[in-house]
Amino acid sequence: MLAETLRAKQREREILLMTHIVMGYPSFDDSLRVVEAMVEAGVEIMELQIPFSEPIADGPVILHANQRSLQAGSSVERCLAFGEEVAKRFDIPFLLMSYYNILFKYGVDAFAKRMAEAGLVGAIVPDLPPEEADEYLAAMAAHDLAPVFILSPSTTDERMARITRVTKGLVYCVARKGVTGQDTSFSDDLDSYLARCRAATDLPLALGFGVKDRADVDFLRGRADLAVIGTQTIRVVEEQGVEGVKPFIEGLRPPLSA
Amino acid sequence: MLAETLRAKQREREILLMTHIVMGYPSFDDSLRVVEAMVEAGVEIMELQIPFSEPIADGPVILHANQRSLQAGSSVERCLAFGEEVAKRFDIPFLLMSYYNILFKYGVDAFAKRMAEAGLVGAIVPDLPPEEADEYLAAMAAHDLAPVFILSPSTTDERMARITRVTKGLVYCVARKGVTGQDTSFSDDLDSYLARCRAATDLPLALGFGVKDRADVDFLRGRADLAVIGTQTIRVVEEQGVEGVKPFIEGLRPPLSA
Amino acid sequence: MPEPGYYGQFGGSFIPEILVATFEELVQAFEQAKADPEFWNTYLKLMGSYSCRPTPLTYAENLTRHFGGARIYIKREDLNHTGAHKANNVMGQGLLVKRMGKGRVIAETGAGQHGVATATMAAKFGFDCTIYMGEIDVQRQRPNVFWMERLGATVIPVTEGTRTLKDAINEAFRDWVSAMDDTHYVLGTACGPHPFPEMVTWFQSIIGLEARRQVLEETGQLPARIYACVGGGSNAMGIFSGFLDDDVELVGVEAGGRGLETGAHAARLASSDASLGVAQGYKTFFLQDDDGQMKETHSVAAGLDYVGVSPILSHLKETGRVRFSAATDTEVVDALSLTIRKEGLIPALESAHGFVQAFKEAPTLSHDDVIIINQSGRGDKDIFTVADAFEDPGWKQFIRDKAKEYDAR
Amino acid sequence: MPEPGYYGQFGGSFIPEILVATFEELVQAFEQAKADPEFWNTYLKLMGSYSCRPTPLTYAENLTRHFGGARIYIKREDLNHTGAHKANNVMGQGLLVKRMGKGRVIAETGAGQHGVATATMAAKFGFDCTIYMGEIDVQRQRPNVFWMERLGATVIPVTEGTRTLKDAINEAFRDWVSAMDDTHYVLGTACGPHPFPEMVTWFQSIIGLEARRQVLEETGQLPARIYACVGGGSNAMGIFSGFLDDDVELVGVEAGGRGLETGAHAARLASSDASLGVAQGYKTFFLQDDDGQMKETHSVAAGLDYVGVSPILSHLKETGRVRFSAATDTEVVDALSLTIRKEGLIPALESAHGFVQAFKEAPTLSHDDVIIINQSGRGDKDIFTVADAFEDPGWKQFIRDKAKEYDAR
Ligand SMILES: Cc1ncc(COP(=O)(O)O)c(C=O)c1O
Ligand SMILES: Cc1ncc(COP(=O)(O)O)c(C=O)c1O
Repeated sequence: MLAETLRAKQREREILLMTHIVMGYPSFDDSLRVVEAMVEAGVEIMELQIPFSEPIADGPVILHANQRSLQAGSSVERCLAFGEEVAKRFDIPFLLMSYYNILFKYGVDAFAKRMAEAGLVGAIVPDLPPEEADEYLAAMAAHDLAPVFILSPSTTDERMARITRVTKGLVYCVARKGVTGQDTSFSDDLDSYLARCRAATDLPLALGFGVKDRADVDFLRGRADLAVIGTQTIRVVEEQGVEGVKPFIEGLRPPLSA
Repeated sequence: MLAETLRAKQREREILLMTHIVMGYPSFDDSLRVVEAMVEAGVEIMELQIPFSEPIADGPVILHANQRSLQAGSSVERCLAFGEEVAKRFDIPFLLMSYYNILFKYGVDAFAKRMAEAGLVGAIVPDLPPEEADEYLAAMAAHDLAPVFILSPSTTDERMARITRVTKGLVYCVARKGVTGQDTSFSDDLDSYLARCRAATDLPLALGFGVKDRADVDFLRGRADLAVIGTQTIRVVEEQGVEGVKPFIEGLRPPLSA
Repeated sequence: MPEPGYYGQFGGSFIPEILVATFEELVQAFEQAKADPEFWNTYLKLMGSYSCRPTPLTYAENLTRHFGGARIYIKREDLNHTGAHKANNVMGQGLLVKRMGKGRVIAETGAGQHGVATATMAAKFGFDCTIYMGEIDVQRQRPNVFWMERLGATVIPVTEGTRTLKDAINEAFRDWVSAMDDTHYVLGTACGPHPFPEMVTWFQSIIGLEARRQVLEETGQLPARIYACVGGGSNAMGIFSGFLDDDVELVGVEAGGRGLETGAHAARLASSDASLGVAQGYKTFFLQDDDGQMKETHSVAAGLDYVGVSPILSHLKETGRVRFSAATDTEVVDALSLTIRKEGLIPALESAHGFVQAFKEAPTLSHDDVIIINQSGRGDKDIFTVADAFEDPGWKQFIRDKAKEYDAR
Repeated sequence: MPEPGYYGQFGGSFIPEILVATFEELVQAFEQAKADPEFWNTYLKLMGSYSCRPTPLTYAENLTRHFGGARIYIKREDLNHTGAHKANNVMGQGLLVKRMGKGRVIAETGAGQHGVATATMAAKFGFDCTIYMGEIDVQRQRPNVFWMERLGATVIPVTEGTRTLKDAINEAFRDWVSAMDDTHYVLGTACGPHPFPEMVTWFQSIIGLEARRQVLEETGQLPARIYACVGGGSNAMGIFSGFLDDDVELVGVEAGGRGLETGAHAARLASSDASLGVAQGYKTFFLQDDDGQMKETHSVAAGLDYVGVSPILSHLKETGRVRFSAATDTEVVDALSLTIRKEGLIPALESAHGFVQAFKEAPTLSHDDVIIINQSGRGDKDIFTVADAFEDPGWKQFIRDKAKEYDAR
């Protein structure tokens, strides 16, 4: 379902944008305004991260946002309520993103049920490999949610097949080694990696880690289906305030009418 | 010769006094005035200590005097000159007291020669047991000086015999374990120890370590031939100045005319 | 048939996809090393010639007399090179790194003990070395930072989170996902994703193998009980390994901190404050809130001050094979004090936790019984902490004078 | 036929009469112990179960490669309990004290190493213990004072003289002459009146006996040269003892301090500044002035900062059996630094003196040659001195912060 939604949008735009926020950073009010600005700027899909105290796969910028959000008192329940609010208010699909312990402590099935009720469409759990995901897959399936798994350049073809078999909605392809928020060199290596991903699945491919400006997005056109803007929007908010978000996002692609 | 001198003095006084100073403490001028006061107060014989940086057999008071004298710049040569001066000026016998290294560095024979020239009558070297003393004994004999050795309560009868065999002038009996300057309990134990010393030699017995007042001296009368006043005169000088010396010494025995 | 890396419901490997290939390589290298008797021989030889293995099993005659019960023996991991059992693990992993052909190692450290051990191993093997250490620990454990730097390691203070051990672990993972081609992450305890719990336990099992041989040689009998402190669980698993199949009671002692009732502790298995969770790559009991966020922990012993615990120990708790208790900071300082005075041994604050429980139980056993305490490390590395715990005025004056001396220059 | 206690013209027993009986008793007890093979066995057993003997002989592969000459082996006395070879001596004397039925021990200490070792032995054997330590050393070496006190010893600061090691020795003698009935003076090195030089050497010879066996086992050959630092001379005599009858060159390395030409050093045998003298109960080379007063000495390593030297070494210098050299403070810090980085070993500042000379000579030897350096102790005890030597700013800031923390409370 999510996959179809995205494919439909791709009829208008060759490359889609998926953006990311850490809920409650710097505040839930700001988070809401950021989502609003992103939707207005034409973002096709968003990841909403529930902060976790041990975000091992995130780089310093998102890590910091996780910590501040928690310090400001954000709870899992508050984040889910926020997800529900934006899902009702804005007409794009929203994915939850968090570490597995958040789901596990909540109860994986209860968590999925709550997500579905909230109108969220799926989840990305970066520390949950398919091998450990039986319970999660069952819960996501039971509630018609898309479990989005991750591929990396070091993932073998065999393993890509295995991972994409259980993935729904889209496949998240990390561009390189490392954590979120570092520069990625968009090069031939990336090309052949994305070709391998493409061969493994018919699902839309979202490329993440290090996409930060129009040049990067241009490069991805024709190679990936979605460009994921994570760390860079947090930086924009930190440097220019919420006002900076819309122009930044709009600047990533040529205007629709063009 | 020294022994005879002392025996002769004992005809006037049952118990003789041997006093002790550290040369150059607090200054050579003061040392001279202390000697003067002691001689005037009737002391029969004196020990002049050449300070040494490592006086292991001395307690805190004399140790301190050694250190201060050295810090004030006293040299072995200056001490020997001082000895010569007092030996010429005052009509009592003077013994040198020091640790063996002072003699050894000077050259043991040269040292003895210099002592003899200076008019000193003998020496006490507390860290030189007879077993190590061949060279010293030869030098002292060659220059007609009295090597005064020490007995202690833990010295066996056999060893007492051996030590007194090489001793000349007088025998120095330490009253107890420990270093100079601590209290000694003048008791029956002391009595039997002194009896053992007496049995070992015909030489006059000087009892040292802890003799500090008239009661102590009274106790020794008839038991020893000389009472050694060491630490206590240094204390008197420190507390009352040189002026205190004469009254202190005079108070140790009944007046001669009595 | 449990999956590899699982101990009952505990363990597993919850890692970002980017690390999967690295872990596969590591698992393979480890399996090959285990299957190759030459590897273990090389390891034994290294530990015998570079560290001081076998470490002695010391009869604590005075403590035995003092408590008037069981005969107390102490396994002397404090005599290892760098002063703790951590050496066993790092040297073992060092050999594995050589086998894998990598040239750089990274590690987390809390107390600094594992950091110094890793930096030492790196110097010996000629590896580049980066150590992650919470900013607070960098401040508290400066002596160890100093030595790590002298050993050629780069020490990176971690300024996020609670700025202590768990955050250093996160940071090490972040480094690793960026540099796994040439880098091995030398995890310091029997925690983390598979194969770390098993691998660290394997290297540390040298303690238990020696101890079993030694206690039989020395006393002709097996011990009634064995006590070991539990931070991540590596020294405990190390000594327990030698006795799992024996009729020997195994006792793990966690940090009771200011008392279990205060919440300021690090007792994951001895208190009911912890719950099952998944973090830092593995599933075990964590001290976490209802949302699954990790809590701050407390212990006088930096090396026990950690939110998780070895999944193997969680399993052994669940099966009842290992009993757990906790020792408070105050009890620890008292036991340390007594051990120093009675035996001339200075256990690390961590190790002293094991002593506390042993001292409570020794009088209730008979002189026919033998007990072993694992002295995982030496305490003289902890002088800043120990002097503070004893509130030593002479020490404080010394530090003040030293500071003045530095200010004057 | 030389008198007992004499080594050529050196040695002897220049003691106050009051101590003669005590020394006779000690000589007798020592002679009996030497004649009784059970005594040595008990000693070996104690050192094997309480300390970590035999200590390893470690091949320094990286240093060997670095210097490209002789193969460098390191005898690891740093792995002893309490961190230095001092343990060998004190535990041996402890057994002797038990044999003599005494209940109290006293000792001098400079760096604090021997004081901690003695206090440890006293705790283990249940003896009362008093340690004399120069006031300046008490200030400089506070960590060791702290541990001695924790071990139950009374530490008495010596306020006379240079307020360092030699004055502590004098003070210990003063205590002894007052209390010899129940007290044994545990002299810390191969100096002092007979039987100390011989007795301390005997206990320390365990180093050389082990090293000889180990080097033959490991390399099949005897070493070309052996290097050891020389303070009083006990660790040097300890390792040399095993090779005196072999065709092995023995090299003692003294403290060159700020350079022999500056006078600020402690080189008694490697410089021409010392002369024959008699002090502290024995005859040897002393750093003294023309009057026979002892001079102030200087070394970055407190344990080498002493005016006298073992009479046995003076004799071995005179016979040409041992060669002597000196290492300056700067050379020592450099050698320490290199050794830490290349091998992950942290020699004590004292021990690092031996490394300096070995590093100078290793390149001139062939790879067929083996040399051994005696690493008499570990350097982490010296952090205050080492951090100062390295002028480490992070360390200074840490101390300042710590002082502020104490002021605030
Ligand atoms: C001496 C010592 N013991 C114990 C521990 C705790 O670790 P583990 O439970 O892995 O043995 C540490 C950790 O730093 C330590 O330094
Ligand atoms: C580690 C170490 N090495 C050497 C020495 C010097 O003593 P010796 O020459 O007796 O071995 C000391 C003395 O404190 C020491 O602590």
